[in-house]
Amino acid sequence: MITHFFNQMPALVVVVPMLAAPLVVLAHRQWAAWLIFVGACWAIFGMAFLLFVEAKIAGQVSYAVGGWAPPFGIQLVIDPFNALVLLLVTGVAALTSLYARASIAAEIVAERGYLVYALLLLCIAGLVGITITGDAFNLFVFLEISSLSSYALIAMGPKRRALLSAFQYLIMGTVGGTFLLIGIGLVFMMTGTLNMADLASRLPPVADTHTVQAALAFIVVGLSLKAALFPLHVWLPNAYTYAPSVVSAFISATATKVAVYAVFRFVFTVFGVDYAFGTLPLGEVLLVLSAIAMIAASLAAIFQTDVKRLLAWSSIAQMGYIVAGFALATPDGISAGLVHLLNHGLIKGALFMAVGALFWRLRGSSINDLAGMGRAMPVTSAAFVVGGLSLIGVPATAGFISKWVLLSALFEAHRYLLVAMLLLASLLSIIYVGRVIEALYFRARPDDVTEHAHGEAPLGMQLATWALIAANIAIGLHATPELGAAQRAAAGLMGGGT
Amino acid sequence: MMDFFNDTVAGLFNYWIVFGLMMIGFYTVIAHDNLVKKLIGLNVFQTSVFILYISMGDIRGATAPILIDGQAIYAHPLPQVLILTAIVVGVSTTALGLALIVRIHEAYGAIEEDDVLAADFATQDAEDATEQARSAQARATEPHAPADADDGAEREESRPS
Amino acid sequence: MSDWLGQAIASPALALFFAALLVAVTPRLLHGLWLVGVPAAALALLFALPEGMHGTVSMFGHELSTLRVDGLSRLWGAIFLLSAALTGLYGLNVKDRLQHVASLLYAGSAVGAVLAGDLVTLFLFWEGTAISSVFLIWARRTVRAHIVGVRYLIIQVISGLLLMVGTIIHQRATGSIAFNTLGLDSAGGWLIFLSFGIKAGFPLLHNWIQDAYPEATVYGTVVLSIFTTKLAIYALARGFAGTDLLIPIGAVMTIFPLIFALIENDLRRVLAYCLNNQLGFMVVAIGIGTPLALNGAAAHAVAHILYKGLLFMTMGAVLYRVGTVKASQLGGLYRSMPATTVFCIVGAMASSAVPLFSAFVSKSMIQGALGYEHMAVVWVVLLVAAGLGAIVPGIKVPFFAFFHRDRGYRVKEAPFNMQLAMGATALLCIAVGVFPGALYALLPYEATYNAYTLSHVINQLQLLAFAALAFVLLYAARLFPANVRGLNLDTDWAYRRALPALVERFRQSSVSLRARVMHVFSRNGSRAADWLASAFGLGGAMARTWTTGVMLLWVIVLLALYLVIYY
Amino acid sequence: MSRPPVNTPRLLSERAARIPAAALLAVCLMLVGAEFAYEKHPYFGFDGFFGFYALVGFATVIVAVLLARLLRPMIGRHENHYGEADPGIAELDSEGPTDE
Repeated sequence: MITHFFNQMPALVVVVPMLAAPLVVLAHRQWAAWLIFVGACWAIFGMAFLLFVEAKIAGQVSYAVGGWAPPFGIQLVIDPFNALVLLLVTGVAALTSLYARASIAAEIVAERGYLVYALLLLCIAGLVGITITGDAFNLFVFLEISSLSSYALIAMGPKRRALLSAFQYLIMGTVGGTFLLIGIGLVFMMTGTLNMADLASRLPPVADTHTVQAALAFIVVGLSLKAALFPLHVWLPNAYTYAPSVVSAFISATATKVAVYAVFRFVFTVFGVDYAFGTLPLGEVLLVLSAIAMIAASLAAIFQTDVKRLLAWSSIAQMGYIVAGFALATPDGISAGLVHLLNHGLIKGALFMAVGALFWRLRGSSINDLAGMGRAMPVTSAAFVVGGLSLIGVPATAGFISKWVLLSALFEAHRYLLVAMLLLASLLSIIYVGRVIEALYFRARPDDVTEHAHGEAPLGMQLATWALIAANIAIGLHATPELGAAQRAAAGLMGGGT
Repeated sequence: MMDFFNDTVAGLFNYWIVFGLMMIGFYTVIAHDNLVKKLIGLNVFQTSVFILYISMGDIRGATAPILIDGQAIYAHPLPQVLILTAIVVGVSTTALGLALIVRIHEAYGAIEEDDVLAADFATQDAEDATEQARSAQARATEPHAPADADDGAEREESRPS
Repeated sequence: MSDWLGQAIASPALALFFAALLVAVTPRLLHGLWLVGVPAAALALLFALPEGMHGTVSMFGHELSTLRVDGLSRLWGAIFLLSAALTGLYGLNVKDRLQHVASLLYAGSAVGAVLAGDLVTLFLFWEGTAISSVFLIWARRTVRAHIVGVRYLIIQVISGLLLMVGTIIHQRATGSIAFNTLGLDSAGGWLIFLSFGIKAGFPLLHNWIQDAYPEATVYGTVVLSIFTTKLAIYALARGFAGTDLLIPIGAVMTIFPLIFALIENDLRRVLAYCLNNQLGFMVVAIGIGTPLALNGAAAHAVAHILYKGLLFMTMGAVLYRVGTVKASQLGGLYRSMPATTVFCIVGAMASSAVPLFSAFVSKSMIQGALGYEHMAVVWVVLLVAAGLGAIVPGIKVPFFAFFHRDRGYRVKEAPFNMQLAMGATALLCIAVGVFPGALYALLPYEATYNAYTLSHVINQLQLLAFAALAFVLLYAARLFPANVRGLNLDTDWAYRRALPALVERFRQSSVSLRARVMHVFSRNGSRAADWLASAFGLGGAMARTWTTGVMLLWVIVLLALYLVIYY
Repeated sequence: MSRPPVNTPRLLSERAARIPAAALLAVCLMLVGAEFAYEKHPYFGFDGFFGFYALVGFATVIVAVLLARLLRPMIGRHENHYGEADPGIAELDSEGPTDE
């Protein structure tokens, strides 16, 4: 029985949230819906952890969906690379489930609250599916599941601008998804297979054709859209700003990260390092774009008046960091990119959660709204400060570890210009984080809003926020396990891809 | 010349159609302001990809992948299965998009992107102005000279005039 | 795992961090215990630690040695902890928890940095000092303090980033992250040198000191004056002892800040300039690099922390009671604040290196080392600086604050705890001068020196007395620069004026470019025009929502880019 | 609270201030006189000349102060030069209240 459960775990990670979603809709009542949501999220987090351990021991866990052996059936694969991403997605989901109750109760009309849980579950199922699938077309399907649910989630935001943001995201996301579909179709045309491992072995003989080159271009552009890689980022600031707080927190921590994962899953595993970075100059293009992203988006963040939007712009800059790491295509670079992918998920999740808690209290998230909240909500404000420091990359936080390994990798690859860009961007991040901290602690509360602006956020929100903050600090203080895992993953990608 | 025509134009005519549809769809999404038209453009764009898939599964002289006596050659079934899934995705997207358009129309009274954006910009500008005014006010009311209230100073005021 | 815990917990730095936590959560009544008691206990702990490398921690692939106890680090750690206790006492009456937490974190980081056995640990604490100290400036809670704080933080973080990059390069080149003599042979060494140089206030890199220190709170400025710059001196002594380049750099540092100090009106800024000048003495000594010179640098750091801290404390007391430390508004305070006056005079005498006061026994070691090495020019420069140092801060600060023209302030004497702290520091300044043996015994290197030779005492007195005479004559002749309200330009002009002006000019030109682009496109009636035009604005382009069409245009552009590159 | 008149004794301008000044002069003379009483240990040679330290101390201050006086018009600016001064000061014209 137990071994049976273990054997089915890769499928269950996807199936549990997917089946929980209709359950939530059936349950309908707020608390019941929430309980199912919490149960499902923590269940898959637990399974993800077990899978992570299993993948670490065995090197790879493979599961044939429906018993159809790959390459004909759909295969789920958990290797050291995506096990980490899976852990991030399910971990953030588990914490989001704690956070969600109070936040949703405050921001969404009561009758529709359960729908948010259902949509979140679908989104989680989609993201988990993207992460662990070993089948190219299956990846597209999961991508669309997560995308469709996130369009709907964003549209549930309290302001009417959420609607247009969601619609624009829908157009962009669909175009991105369709590009991915075209790309997959083109490689399928050349090889007759959709299994990623099988693709990897069948592509080299036909790699010199324009079809395969075009396929790579379509896949990279399509997924870059989802990953908000500069200059395809424009949907992101609005989407994150106007979405409900819990959605911003979850999506910012996971969705773009998973998309980046998917880009590099294709590039490294399917097309291979030598092809994408040796034969074709993909690395150069990505490095240039990520360098621009770091600076331009950081500059934009400085000018924002809304903290959520500020964080959204900072996310775009940070995506530049992540992609820069991967695009180096060296073992150090990949592991640095992966480390920052995880750390940034934790940082941004924590920051958006903290802002959500402030929003819960204030009904607003402009920097002026936050003035003087350091005294009114000390715990939440402290969480924001620690998260902000991590975002800057202050020692003893996860952000510092990222910065360090990224810089090391860039030095190793002799990319001195990028080093300078990264340093400049981290200076810029001081300015925008500093603006928020200044408002929180060194400005007085405006007189007209004192009546309702006191007292901390509910326990669930604080717990989730601080759990992410604690993860940040834990990684900052003891990064060896994370680095080790990232290095194993990088080694797997470099070795397995070619 | 004829060979070229046969190979590249006539022989690949379905790909040309795919290409044409794709461009038409894309152009519609870019050029039209009306959100419904954008969605239609998106549909055309997606449909072109469906045809691309179907085309690649086709074999000259083959039938549909159904068991028929005496017919040994049939088209590759997998792309068709895939496209069934993709069509589902496309339909869902369209439904969701239309739902959003309905709500946009309720909220803004318009479904032209320019109008909606203009309304958003107006809100945004108003908000920016409010925020700037608030910042300015906060700056003005904040202590410039050190109040030193936090230093607990107990000054006997005796500054010379 | 368990053994590093045991050892790393024994770190005095952690003790201070723990104290910061206690201050944050316990009632105010107990703060005295944490602010004064914990640093004192940590001091005892420091001396209880055996010499050698402790606290080995494994962190992201590096073996860090977080606790290196040897002569040099122990001396620095000791003076840092001692002054942490003294400033804790000085700040006891401050009700603002934030300042206490920040100062303890700051002191802890500084001690941790001094005890760091490798560059990575050094960098970690180096950043710690930057981040924690800025709160002492922001805590003044004025608009200007916030702006100044951001400037300060950016410069500090630049120093940190240089150290980080330098460390990475150094580690790649040598395979080691040990923090020993680094030298200027490699790019990594240069970057680290520059990083230390920023914090040590090298000429042209110095201005953050004078910009930021006078804008912090009463308590904050005292704390700030102690740690960052002296930490940099320690780092230079550890990494770049005997680097010849330091000698001219230090020599310049000893003179030019004093000229600025002569015409500065804000007395805390005067002290900040003088602080810069005293750092020059230490930098020269490190550049010489002989055991005597390094001992001199260490001894002078100790003496300097005490008397400069004392001077900042007295000016803090004045600011606290009067509300200003502008020389043009002060005068005659000796009637109201007699004890503070006495302490200020003690600090001034110690700073001027009057025999029987602390700087006399330390500064003369540096002069002596220069003499033994026959560096005549630098020797004269330092002598000149010492003479001028008798005027600023030696005479200028106490004279204009407490004597001069009575401005009519009738204020209370400084609070008791401030007086206590100033009294204790003043006593230490005298004790070091009278019994130099105790200090010499703590010095890291083997070198004997006796400051109290008859000729040396008389020479020094001659120098100081005639400098004072010159001041009196100049003052009587009304040639001494009057105290005028205003500010003086320094290198900060570059980033406070020139850089913003440049940006503004760029923005202006881009706006006009934008207008031109608009013009061209509006004629053609293209839809993309709006976007292209706004893209040139700095804030505007990025802040606006784009239409879906424009977003998709970018998709096409990128796809085309890929395809073109691939084909 | 008693506020004495603002123009209380200024050093050197009043008789009371002359006493410390005279004392300082006396000390200086004594110190120069002491040159004869002890053996010098010059490092270089030029520092062994009669009254070398006295001369350096005196000349240094004179020269530095004159230099500073030259410097002030070049770098001295109004307190609100960077636009960061406290309100109230910003309105002051550049000739603020001075000593003399």
